[in-house]
Amino acid sequence: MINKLISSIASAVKDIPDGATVMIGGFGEAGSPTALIHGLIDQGAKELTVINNNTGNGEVGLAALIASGRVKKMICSYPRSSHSKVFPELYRAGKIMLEIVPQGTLAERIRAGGAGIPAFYTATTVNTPLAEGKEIRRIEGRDYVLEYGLKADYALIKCERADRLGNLTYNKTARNFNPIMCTAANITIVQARKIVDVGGLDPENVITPNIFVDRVVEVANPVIESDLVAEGICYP
Amino acid sequence: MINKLISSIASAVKDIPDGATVMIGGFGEAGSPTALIHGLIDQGAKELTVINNNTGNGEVGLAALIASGRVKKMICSYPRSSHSKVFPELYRAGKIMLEIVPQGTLAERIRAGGAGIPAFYTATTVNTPLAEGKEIRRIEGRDYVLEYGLKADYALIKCERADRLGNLTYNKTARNFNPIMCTAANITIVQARKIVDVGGLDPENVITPNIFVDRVVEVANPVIESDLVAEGICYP
Amino acid sequence: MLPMTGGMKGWTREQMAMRAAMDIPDGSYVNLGIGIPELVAKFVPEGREFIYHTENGLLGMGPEPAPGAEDSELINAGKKAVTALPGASFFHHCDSFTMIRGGHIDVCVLGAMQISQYGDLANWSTGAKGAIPAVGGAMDLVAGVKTIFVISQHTTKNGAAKLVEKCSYPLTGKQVVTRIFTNLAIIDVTPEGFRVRELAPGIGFEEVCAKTDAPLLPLEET
Amino acid sequence: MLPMTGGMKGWTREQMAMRAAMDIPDGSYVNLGIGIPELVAKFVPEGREFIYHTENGLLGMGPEPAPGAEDSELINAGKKAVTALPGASFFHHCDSFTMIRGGHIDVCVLGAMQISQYGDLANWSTGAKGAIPAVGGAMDLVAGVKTIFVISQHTTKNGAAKLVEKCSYPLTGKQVVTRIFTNLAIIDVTPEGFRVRELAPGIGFEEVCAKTDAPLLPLEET
Repeated sequence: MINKLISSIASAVKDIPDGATVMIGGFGEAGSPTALIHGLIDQGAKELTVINNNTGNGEVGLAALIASGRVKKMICSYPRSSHSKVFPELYRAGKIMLEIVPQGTLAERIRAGGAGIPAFYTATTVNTPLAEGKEIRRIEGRDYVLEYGLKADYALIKCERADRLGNLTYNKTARNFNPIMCTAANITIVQARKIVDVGGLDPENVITPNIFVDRVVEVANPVIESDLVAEGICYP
Repeated sequence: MINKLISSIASAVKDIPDGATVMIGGFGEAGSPTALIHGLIDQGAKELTVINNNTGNGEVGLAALIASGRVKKMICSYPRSSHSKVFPELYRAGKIMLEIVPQGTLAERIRAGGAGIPAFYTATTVNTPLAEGKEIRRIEGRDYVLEYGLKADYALIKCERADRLGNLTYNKTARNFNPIMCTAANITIVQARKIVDVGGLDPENVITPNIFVDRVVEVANPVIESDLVAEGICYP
Repeated sequence: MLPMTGGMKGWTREQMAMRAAMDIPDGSYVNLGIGIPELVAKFVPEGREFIYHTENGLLGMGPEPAPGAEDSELINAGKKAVTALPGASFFHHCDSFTMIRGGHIDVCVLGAMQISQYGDLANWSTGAKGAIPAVGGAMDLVAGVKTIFVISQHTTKNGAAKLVEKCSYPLTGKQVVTRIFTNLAIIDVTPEGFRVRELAPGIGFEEVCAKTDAPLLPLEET
Repeated sequence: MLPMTGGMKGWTREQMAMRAAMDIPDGSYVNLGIGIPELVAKFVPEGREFIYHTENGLLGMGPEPAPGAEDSELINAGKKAVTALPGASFFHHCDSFTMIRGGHIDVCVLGAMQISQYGDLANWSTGAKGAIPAVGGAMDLVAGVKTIFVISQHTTKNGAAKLVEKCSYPLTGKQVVTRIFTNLAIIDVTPEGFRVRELAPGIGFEEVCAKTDAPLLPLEET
């Protein structure tokens, strides 16, 4: 019987090696797999390349992972936020690398990586510094820049409901990057707010079909990052 | 008040001009907007370029449109079927052009057209006759072929439920090409089995957000093409 | 059409947003940037309906929720709590940018650091050493949305011009801005350069010229 | 392991499908081509579970429905009525080919017109004048699926070899086939060429050689 359920966060993330590329779902705190990120901090892998839209809030979740010094490079669209001090300090100190990618190109690169599309053209960034050094191609009278698909060794994902086969649904705007990241990683690890029986998700409404999912852990009462930040909590 | 509901098939398709490129949803008869196709036959536009996975069944729906002599060119992946005589005869007589595109590349080209991606690379067709004359590019040790996005002037779509804003859901494998075609046409015209009130579709389960839809007509009891074929019916 | 107060000079943030809202056609799909652009939603003219898109995956975005009703998983691109109206839909980031890059959004209203007379926009980085670049979805929006409105103070806090011959900051996009709503005037980007479309109350053409670092064409008599 | 009948020579269609099913690991995501490959689903070995994908937008495809329970909107890639098992999901064509081209399907079982000793596959067109080309999803499958099995009669109805040095028909894909299940033998495509892995009951190596238009390496002693 196919069963992707894992009983603990620790065992779900235990094989992530040093040097891994890890996609982490979420847009700010919405859809952030904070429990899995904390599990990764506890696990200790270092020299990581992390792909996320942002760089985390306060000193919990992704910001705490960055603060731990284990992230070599961030690939993101927006590394600033009102509650993000960790990344700017490390970046200015030259202790972390940054690849800045426009949000839509980041999403498309991840989808392309998952869909077997190695490269594509987009008008985004043409005539801006972010296109410097990239191939420009004129198609039907307009310039486009060549961008490459992005893949990862692991994806850390937060979803709303999951079954043991790995079918997923999401909650409102916490969907964001999660479904596309599921497709682009060799191993996709999911924290689900609720596990339901196989057949408990309507086949019309499954957002991530189980083929894209490898491991599922139930986290019934996930922390809300902004609550932790408001309380001044630092992980660990 | 935004209201995309149209009361009749005839008025929904009346402005499709001669020479238009028309995407038609469906995979075989599943998801085929047969009522809209019959409306297009009645309307009389000619010199059409039609994009569909197949070439229709019997002498109804897409096959009837082709039989009417109004289709100049088909872009499809699989123009043969056990009940398709119309296309082969016209094709062998040199009366219709054919661009054959692998099914996955067809889907990706349509999505790209809708997503503002003018071109992309794929491994599909490399080292086959279908890649002849196309640009090949080696990326990370593997060859890929350059393919271009596809757009259309109109899309004819079948869905299950719709609201007046143009949000859509589909039924089982009748979804197929319909959602991506909605994104790739200037004017997207939908036949819906049932119109529901705004708010009657769960925002989590909308498959085609209303931004991609222009006109919706209710067709409560759509014909099933294979029933018509079995009865030997020819449209009109 | 605009509420006037005696002796008022120039437009407030709210009035700039209101004036921008007046120029958005009924039934438009609209994306609002962070800051003053967000205020546009409060001033939809009577009889018009706009559908708001937020790039983090919601079409049919409604106003902010009542205090206490915030949901940390229902936010806008500025990461503020919002609501979803009847007829809304949620989708992932890639589908969201299909709407943007694919040309499906009718109007986007953005803030600006600089706008050139050709419609070039700079709104993501000063390019200064040590500045942390943060582009978000701005470059995708200007590349993909048909009509780009800018709402901005006419000058910086230090009085430097924001409407310039050529942007000195790194560009967000080239030749992308359609119309600019400042506290002093409404200005179109035309093939001939900046052209004043309307002056704010109490503001003269000469004053706008003085605060603009590019040639400015006067109001066209119609 | 295979049901044997006295004096039987070679494998039936069902036995070829059964033998292919035995070589698919537990938990695999599997796409089955039209024809004999469809029979694989009937022979899943005890204790294993496969999840079937059909490229027209269904993961978790089940067997054909009971007569009278067919639904014209629930079909497979061969346009035959199927069912959806608990845990199934429906999706559009682009997401479906993300699964295929993105390398997410573990095993695909296809039919063949010709297979070369290098694993080149031809299964979509004879290339003859007047033939109507119809490729469907075959080229995407061979480009994207990790393991491609072929089930096919060893020769054509006219006795011509299907396993050849070089395909004369237009290719579906180059160097894509992993293993071939024919009525005479199971043959691996190796860097050294075709190698017999198993002979069907009553079939000798010489007979397979005689019906193959390419060098054939014998069973490896293990």
